[in-house]
Amino acid sequence: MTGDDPRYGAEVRRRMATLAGAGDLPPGPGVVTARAGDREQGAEILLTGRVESRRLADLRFRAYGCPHFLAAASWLTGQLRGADRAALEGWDWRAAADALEVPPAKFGRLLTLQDAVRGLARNWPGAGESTV
Amino acid sequence: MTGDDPRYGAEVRRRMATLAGAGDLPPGPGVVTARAGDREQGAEILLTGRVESRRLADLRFRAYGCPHFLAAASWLTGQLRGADRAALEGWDWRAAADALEVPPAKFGRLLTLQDAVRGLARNWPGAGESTV
Amino acid sequence: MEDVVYLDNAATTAVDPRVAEAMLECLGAHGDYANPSATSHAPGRRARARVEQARAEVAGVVGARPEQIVWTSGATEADNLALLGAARYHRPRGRHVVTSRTEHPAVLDACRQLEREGFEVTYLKPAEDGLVEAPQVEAALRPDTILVSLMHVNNEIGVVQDVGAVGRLCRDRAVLFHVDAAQGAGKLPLDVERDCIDLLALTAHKLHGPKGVGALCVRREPRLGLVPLLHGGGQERGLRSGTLATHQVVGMGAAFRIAAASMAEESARIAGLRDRLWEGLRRLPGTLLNGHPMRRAPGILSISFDDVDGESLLYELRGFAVSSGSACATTNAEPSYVLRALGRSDRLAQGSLRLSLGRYSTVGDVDAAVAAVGAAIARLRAVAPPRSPA
Amino acid sequence: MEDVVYLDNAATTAVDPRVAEAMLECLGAHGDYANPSATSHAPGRRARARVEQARAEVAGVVGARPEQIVWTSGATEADNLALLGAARYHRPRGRHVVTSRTEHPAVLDACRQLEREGFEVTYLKPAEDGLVEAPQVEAALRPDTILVSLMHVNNEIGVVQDVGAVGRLCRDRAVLFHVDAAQGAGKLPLDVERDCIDLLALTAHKLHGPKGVGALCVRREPRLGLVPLLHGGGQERGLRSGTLATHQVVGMGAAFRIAAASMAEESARIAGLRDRLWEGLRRLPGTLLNGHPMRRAPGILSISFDDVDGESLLYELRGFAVSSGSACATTNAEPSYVLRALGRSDRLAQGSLRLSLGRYSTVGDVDAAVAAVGAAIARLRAVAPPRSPA
Ligand SMILES: Cc1ncc(COP(=O)(O)O)c(C=O)c1O
Ligand SMILES: Cc1ncc(COP(=O)(O)O)c(C=O)c1O
Repeated sequence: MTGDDPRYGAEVRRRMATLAGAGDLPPGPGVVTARAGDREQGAEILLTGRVESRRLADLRFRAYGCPHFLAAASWLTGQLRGADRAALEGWDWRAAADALEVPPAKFGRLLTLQDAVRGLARNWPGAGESTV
Repeated sequence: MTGDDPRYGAEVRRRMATLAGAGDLPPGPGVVTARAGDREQGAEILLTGRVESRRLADLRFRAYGCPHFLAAASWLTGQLRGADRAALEGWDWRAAADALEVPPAKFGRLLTLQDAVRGLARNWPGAGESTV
Repeated sequence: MEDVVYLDNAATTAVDPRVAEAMLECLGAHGDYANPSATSHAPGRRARARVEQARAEVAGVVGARPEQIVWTSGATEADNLALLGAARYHRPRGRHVVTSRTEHPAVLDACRQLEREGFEVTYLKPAEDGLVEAPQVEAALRPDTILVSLMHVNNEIGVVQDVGAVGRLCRDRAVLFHVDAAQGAGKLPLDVERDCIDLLALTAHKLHGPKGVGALCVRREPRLGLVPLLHGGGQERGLRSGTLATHQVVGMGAAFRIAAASMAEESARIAGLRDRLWEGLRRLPGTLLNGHPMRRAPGILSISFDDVDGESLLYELRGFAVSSGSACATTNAEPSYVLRALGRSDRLAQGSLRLSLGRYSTVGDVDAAVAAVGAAIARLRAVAPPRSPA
Repeated sequence: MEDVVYLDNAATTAVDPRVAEAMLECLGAHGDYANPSATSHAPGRRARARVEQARAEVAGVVGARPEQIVWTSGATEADNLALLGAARYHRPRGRHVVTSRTEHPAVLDACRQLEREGFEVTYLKPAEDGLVEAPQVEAALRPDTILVSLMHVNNEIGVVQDVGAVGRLCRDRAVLFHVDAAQGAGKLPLDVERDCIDLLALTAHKLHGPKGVGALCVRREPRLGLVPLLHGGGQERGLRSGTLATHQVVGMGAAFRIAAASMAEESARIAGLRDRLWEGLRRLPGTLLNGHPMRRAPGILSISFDDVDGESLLYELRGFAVSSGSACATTNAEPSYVLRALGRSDRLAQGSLRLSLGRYSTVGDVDAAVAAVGAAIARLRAVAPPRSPA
């Protein structure tokens, strides 16, 4: 019954089952957030990460949107754990499109995801200082 | 199966079952014939009667046409047995129309029947002489 | 389908076993499968008798005489035959047609075709409750108006138009009146005489009859001229050529007969289920009923949920067969034009759900749906970002 | 129907039990009854999958791709969609259409409608054997000819036209070619690619499928423009709106699949029965075969009897379901226009019989028919007046 909907691939169904990574982290040292999208346009995301030793030790999402978008956000939290700021800056939505078999009509929503990821990099703790 | 055809009433079906009166009589004294109609037009009839004591002692038909026409011819042979010449001259197709529940579209064929009956009267033995 | 709770009876319904049985009697080699036009032999006459019995059954439900019924392949064809057929025939009298924005695509797209043919169509905007009232129709009439088309029960939101009032108005003004009764006939009382309906589109499959058969009920006195859509064998008094599908027509007859016999009772039961559904759902925050709260058909409930993505909501409800709009529109992702016409925002329209009940719907189905919708909405809202940036 | 021998398979056929079973699976509450357009839920997707499987089954039988199949309510609608749809669309290119005098009324009456719309139609007269050959079509083509319509198997006399030859001619001349294959598809090989057929009308009920469903097979490459007859939900790529009748479409798919699998075998068996029938009947004096003696479909035999009234002959044969002409014409008493076009006199046409065989016809049926026709003719001739006045 649930497995026959050709619109949603296996990864979307797996992700939607638990929405692993949903939620947020209490504010505190090393905690960084980024927001992107617009609910009125159909997709909005809030990412919250905790940076330890210049890497994402934890990442959570909250999202509004279609199953592909929610699933991609969930998938992302697993993918980016351990990533450093440069990885976030270079993150590309195409990886999510492939992993989640997102139809082209919805690529725009993945750009919203990418905006949020790059927003995390921008808001990276100490990003204002030059800490190379 | 055969009784459900609304186009043919009970009397038509009864008559068609046996076609009582079909055939003709060997030529001989008192035998009179009349023919009417045209096969190309869809109805043709040949009546043969034997006159005894100025009455039709026997009457047979041969006919080509639809079931209503054949049945009416058969019915006629029963009706006119015992009739005198005057009865034949005054015979009216409407009697057959009623008895056989003939649809109006086929009234023309009954006129053919009437022609034949009146033909019998015309050809009545000794009709040339005035034998009143 | 045991694994899915079916709540999409406005899209189509399961065929009643009694209907299926009557249909089966017209299929196999020992049934009445002959061509009902072949009345020169006994099997053909038996098929014809069945067709005529079905005609009387359907006519009876809408207060018509059997000879007013023209069999079609469904309400889409009946609507097209009514609109295109009547407008093309009566074109010399005028080229103006009046309808509403919330009609079914079978009416709206036929009207667009009429526009391509040089007609002018006024599309009335219903009030926020989905209703189009007679004075609004009256205001739209012009000297060259030849036809008004208004649906009986709306397929998306279930509101019931006062077709009798509009019918009487049209009769007074000598304007033809067509009613699309695909969703309402057999469920609510309808009478072509009393309601002054000249043309009435019917379908079997919303009433536990088969898909692919319907009828147009056509006024006969005085005779109403129509240009046919299909030309050929001259069946249905020349108005609709094509071999009559005995089993389909017989199925429609049985469905209408059964529906009429139990109409009051069944409507009350289904309206009770619908009310239970609404009572359960209205408690959820941000829930809005679409359409007039009272003037509604028993089986259809349309709700908009604020702040929930419609596609994700449907995904969460995948154990239920429900619709986010008219069945005919589910393949495109456009927000429902019906809900938009009622003034709902795109996002509200997109986050809307139609749950529609039928003969086989149960209290258990309703309670399961209330629970599932509640859980889905709670889950989706819980995962959404807070409204004001944290 | 045990009491009547059914020999009217050209009018319609009994549904094969395997077909009925497949249909039943789409009707009841535990079947795939959902709306195939409701693909947002699982039951709808199951119905859609069934529809698409049927599409592939039907397409396969005529050498087409599934996406070429547009479901309709039968061949009457398919013929109308082909002729009216193509002619209206391609009107700017020309207004001349070519067809034959012995086409089915679905084609002829659609052509008359085109004439009312300003088209000019050439009705070719077939030879005495019922055939229209390619050179005759070629001679009728004009620079403004946009469409040729020729039937595959004639429904009254069973002759088979060489549609491939005409198709290749039309393709060469860039004229659209429509074939009404209601009587031949699934019984004789037909291939839209090989035979250069742009539009092909099909129906299920001549092939032991259900009445009320058919298809138009439409060339897609290059895309062939058509103006739809029915406007609405936009089903069938906008070419044919209306809720798809899953059980009907599935029945047609099954009927075509079954027919294709046994085509050679079944055609041979049925042709054998037909030959046995003809061998039995030709011995009767004054018996004439209608149509070409070799180029014929397996199941149809049309005979004229000299000097026998057709209505009385049918009456005598009331234990048999046979036809004196096309099923669509049995309600009127006019002599068959097809037989008239072949040069038969009114009286011969009127005294003609069509006996048509199908999957369930037996040697016993044939022998009973031979005996009964012989007896009927003998009886009627015996009672007729002698030819020359006695
Ligand atoms: C109001 C209304 N009109 C017309 C139709 C079309 O009817 P059908 O599915 O019989 O073509 C439908 C349903 O699809 C409907 O709900
Ligand atoms: C040659 C031919 N074309 C068209 C039709 C019409 O098909 P349908 O009965 O499916 O409308 C028929 C049969 O009635 C036919 O024999």
